[in-house]
Amino acid sequence: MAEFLITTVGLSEWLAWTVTAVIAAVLVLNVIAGGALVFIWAERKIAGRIQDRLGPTRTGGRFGWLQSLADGLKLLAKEDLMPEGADGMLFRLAPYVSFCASFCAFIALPFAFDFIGCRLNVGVFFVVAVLGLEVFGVILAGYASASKWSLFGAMREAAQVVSYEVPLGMCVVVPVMLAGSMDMVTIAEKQAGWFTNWYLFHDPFTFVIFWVYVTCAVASVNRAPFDLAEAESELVAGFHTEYSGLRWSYFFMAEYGSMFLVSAMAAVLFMGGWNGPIPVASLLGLSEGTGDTANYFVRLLGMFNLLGKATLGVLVMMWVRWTLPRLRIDQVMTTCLKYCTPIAAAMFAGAMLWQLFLPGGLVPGLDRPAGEIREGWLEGPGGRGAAAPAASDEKVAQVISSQVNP
Amino acid sequence: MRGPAFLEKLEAALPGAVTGRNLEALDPWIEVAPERIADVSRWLKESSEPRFDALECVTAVDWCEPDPKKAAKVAWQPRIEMVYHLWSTAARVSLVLKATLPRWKNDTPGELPEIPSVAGVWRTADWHELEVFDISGVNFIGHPDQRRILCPEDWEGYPLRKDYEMPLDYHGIRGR
Amino acid sequence: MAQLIDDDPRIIEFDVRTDEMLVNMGPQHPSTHGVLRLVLRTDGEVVSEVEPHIGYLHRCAEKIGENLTHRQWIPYTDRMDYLAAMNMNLGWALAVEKLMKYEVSEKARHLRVLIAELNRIASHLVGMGAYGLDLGTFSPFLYAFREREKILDLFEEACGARLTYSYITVGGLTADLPPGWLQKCEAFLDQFEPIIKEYHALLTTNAIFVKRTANIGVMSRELAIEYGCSGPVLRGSGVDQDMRRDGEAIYTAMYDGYAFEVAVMKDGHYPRDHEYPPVPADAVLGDCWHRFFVRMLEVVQSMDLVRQAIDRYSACKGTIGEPLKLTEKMPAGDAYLETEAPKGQMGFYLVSDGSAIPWRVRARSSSFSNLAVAPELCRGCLIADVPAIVGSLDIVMGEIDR
Amino acid sequence: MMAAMSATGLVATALPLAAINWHSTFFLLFAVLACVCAVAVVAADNVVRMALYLVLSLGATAGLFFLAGAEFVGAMQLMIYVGGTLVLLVFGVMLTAQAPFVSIKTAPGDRALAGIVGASLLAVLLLSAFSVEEWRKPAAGVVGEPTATPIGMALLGVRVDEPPAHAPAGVRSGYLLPFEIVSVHLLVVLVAAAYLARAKRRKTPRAIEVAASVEPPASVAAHAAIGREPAGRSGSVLVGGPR
Amino acid sequence: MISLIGSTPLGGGLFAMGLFTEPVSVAHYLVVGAILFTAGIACMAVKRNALGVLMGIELVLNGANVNFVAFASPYLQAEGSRGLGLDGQVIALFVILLAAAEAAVALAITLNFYNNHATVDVDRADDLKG
Repeated sequence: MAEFLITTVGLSEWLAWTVTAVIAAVLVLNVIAGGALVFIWAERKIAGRIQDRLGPTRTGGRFGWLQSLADGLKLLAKEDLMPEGADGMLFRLAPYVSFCASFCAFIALPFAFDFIGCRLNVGVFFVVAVLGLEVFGVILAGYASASKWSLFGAMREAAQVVSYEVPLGMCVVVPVMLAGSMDMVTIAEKQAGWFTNWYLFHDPFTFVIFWVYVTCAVASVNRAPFDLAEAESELVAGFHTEYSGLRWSYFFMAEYGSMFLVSAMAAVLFMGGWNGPIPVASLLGLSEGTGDTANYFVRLLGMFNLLGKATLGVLVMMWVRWTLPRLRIDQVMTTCLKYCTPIAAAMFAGAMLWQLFLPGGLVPGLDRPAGEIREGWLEGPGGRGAAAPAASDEKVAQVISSQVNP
Repeated sequence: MRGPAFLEKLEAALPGAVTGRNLEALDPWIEVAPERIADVSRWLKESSEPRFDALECVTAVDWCEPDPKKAAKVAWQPRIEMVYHLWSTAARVSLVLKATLPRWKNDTPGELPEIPSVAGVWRTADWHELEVFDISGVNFIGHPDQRRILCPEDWEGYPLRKDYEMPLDYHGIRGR
Repeated sequence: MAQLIDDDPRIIEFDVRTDEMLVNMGPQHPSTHGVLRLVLRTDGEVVSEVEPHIGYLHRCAEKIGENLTHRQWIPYTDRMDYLAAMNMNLGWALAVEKLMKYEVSEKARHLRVLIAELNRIASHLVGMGAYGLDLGTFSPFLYAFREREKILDLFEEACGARLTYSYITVGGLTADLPPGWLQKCEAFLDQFEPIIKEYHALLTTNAIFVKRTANIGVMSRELAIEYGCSGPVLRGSGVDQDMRRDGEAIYTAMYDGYAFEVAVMKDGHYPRDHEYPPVPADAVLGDCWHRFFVRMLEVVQSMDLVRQAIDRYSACKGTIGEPLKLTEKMPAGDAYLETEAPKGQMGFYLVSDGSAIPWRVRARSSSFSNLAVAPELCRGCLIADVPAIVGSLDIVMGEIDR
Repeated sequence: MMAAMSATGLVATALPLAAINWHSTFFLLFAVLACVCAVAVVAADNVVRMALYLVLSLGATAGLFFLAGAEFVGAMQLMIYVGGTLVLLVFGVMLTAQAPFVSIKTAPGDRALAGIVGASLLAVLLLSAFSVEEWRKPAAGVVGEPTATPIGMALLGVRVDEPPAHAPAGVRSGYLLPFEIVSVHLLVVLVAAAYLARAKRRKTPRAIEVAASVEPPASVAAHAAIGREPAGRSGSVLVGGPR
Repeated sequence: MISLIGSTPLGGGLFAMGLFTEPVSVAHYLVVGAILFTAGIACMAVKRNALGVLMGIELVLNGANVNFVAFASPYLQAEGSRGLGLDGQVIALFVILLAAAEAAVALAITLNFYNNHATVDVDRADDLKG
């Protein structure tokens, strides 16, 4: 984008980079903070509609647009309580630990081809790793609250998240294997074109593992029916029983942030990221070489595409939450260890074999070879990670052939 | 086996346990000597025909007139009457047992009258007897864990006694 | 004894040295249905002992009853099981009528059946919805309340109140139905009938719901009788007992000519079970699922009874008659009567010395006995099972503490 | 985050923005965080706080790895070290989290002794850190290629990276053998940890007590076989003749 | 933010030293590694809590890792030097894996010790003393 600003708009270089950075920062911040507000409002409206009522209607004119803002103001005004026996420092720190973990993972999340905070060539790995850190905030909150209910919540969360990281990791590895890269941009670009190119429809194994991923993702962000850590009918409010006001809202933002994040991950890994079900851009003739403005437009389009998919994921999570009862902790663990993990492992092996023996897919014409559409984009403009994957793929092949046939 | 024959069986099995009867009342009842109540209950539950496997209700009725003027006119003696409502799920018939206790043990106000607990016979009697102890003031001998159940642990007096007076003050809360 | 310890699945073995911990569930807790306090002794997630503490809602109703005339006490019965106040009114009114050997008019009798069964539906809807809430699903609760509101609307039109009705009273009812009420009631039943399928889809047959309730808190029929359980809790354990059929003459006479089958599993089948979802494979008679299912069946059963009552009521000519005077004297003596309230057998015991004011009033509440069994059921379960078990007993604290 | 930082830089017009080396700035940030938290681990007495400081220190170190271009190692550090190891540790802490064990105080004498030893060790290490001329030269800032693929290939025994300048010619072995050794090692450790942590099963006294109390009274069993027959209108057993 | 840092005496000093403006060198990383290592050693020496000792070990390994990564990073090398190349990173990787394994075993031992002695105070682990 910086190049676009420099060459087309004609800004000086440092200003162009700064503007790019600001836009990226605003994007990331908006998704997690503004997004949380929107999602909270949406959750209330959706819950309301699902439950045959209206949800918020008055605040901010029609539809209760400003309900979450009003709630936020109320939370700001609320007294910050801390239990007497609490470990003050840890109690205060815990919400921020949770929030930061959820927030940091957004750095590596691509919104469109180069709309990304920091393109890492281990992007997927990074996001999964950082998301796993959220559990620390919860454990600390549970421990520091000096409340038995909170401690129960923290222990459940620890057990649950640590266990679900295993199948989640396996699910994530499948698209990584298919794309041959852990770079999320590369993974998404390899699925460009029609929706038949999505890894979701790559082969039966990926289709199954997508649903395993959905299950594990819902569990790892603690949403119903896996919201054991805050199970309100058992543990009062679980790990955040003792929290109020702004600190409590940080947990909330972290939850919605992670929800969005895992949904966006699902979109990037299995549903083509910013590449739509229909390649609108290439149908319009806006492909590589039609100029920077066109490129920029295509990327904006892609960003909305990804946001749309991720939002859809979040909405599905809400739908599930307002429909299903909660599992019991032993059932949650059983689901993970007895169902998700073996299924994920089997599907992983299956996808691997499929890739080995049927690399072209069952119907060769339907499944266009990856990267054919916008080959040039993989090399992309600037940035030290950007040029690498394609280049190193080539080199790897070269080295292997040289070593295998000396 | 129903009717007077049932009563005869009971008297034959536990001679001397039945001290009175009223078969013409709305709910016909038999009166049992208080100290035999547990034995009678056990027999009714385990050996009688039909068996009374369910205890529905335990009640204590305080017969006492605190107003001395009215007390002179009443025909009955001051006493505590224990009432047990039994039920047979198989035969679907009921039985009412009554037992008469003095209002205070040895007529010393403050000392609770005593009756054997039937919690060992029907487990539901556990809570019902606790309630009677709590609000009517009857001591159940052999009850596994006798404590206040409805009133606070440190409540004084037995509210369903007719001569009960609400305390003036409970932990700084005005009573009357 | 040693054999018992080794074989009992409720004995938990620990790998790590752990300490037991006492946790207070309630009196302020989202799933204790009012102000119930459960003291849990837990080891991690495993509950080894539960001790209910009651009395937070004690309002001395029995003492108050010794100072009011029989009809004046009717509003206090409203506040016992406030979710089924009509049935409470009915229980007391019938107990007094039994003592006075009074018989209400035919029309009043059918109206009583109509109202009481309608309130049974309302009560079971709350029990069902709140049970979903206990298991962490919110929507069925609101679906249940939506329908209950319609019943409350009907009640409001009939007697002016939405919760504490005091409608059924000694000697009849306070007022006859307003014109057009029956049509509204029938319209409600017609639109309510298909909704029950929705409840079955959301709860009864939901895989997670079944996982959470089947084989949890299993109560044998012997245990249920031993603890004096009643109502759906007793029938959920397979005991075929319903006071509407098995009770005393004065109560069962009310249902004379009504056709209904007691909702209990006989020989592995519920009555008309082809119309309902099948019993899940892992459900055991006497577990939470069966208690819940019996309630669902009774909703349908009550709808049937309401329909029958509407027919009979509208066939009756004349008025429902006047209730007794407030100061009508009762004969000396005592009377005990149990009626089948939605939560179980509600017994009223009444001792009279010949005046209009009872000498002693005793309310034997079903929830009181039903809750007493909770410690037995919760032994060795997980924390999450405690709300599931207590919720399946469907208790109302107003009735327990009185 | 990086982007956000540069955004704040926009308003900082007082300094020549161009002069700032962002890489060094972030290095400083993470380095200070890592060191301060490491020292805090030593200083803290409460074991939960120690765990928290350790998390922060390890996390900041992961940041340093990212800055050094070792993205894969950094992500690995986050995932395994911070995520895995410390959750394990927190489990340990929680299992033993009773008042007497959470903070076992260190004697002040020990602390002073450790301080002296530590300071001298630090002095030696720092001295050696600055001893080699080549290490002190500012980095040339050559952007290396991403290392995830080469590492992956190397673990499979195929080296695709350039050999180091001073490496003997012809030595281009991969890490297949160490990789296998580590895998087997991890497996052994997994089994061993499971075995060690699995103490002899014991029943709590409470459980035995509970077991004793759940024995049903004899009377209950006796009633298992009550026959059922439909009865008519019920009433008192004392009314009516024998049936 | 930078201006704020620059205006404080410390920040100004750091600025003067070129910490904000000069590229970092391997030595910078070595200093961090040294501090982590020392802190770890001190932690192992000082703590009586077995879990504290475990944390010390983690710190020591981590300090070593920083050095490996620094020597391996092409980015940090001065003009003309190539450092360890991939070797450093791979060794760091192995260290991380082994540290995880070691933590699991050590934790298991600690738990076992706790089960038998009801304490995690390592000073009380003297069963082998003659």
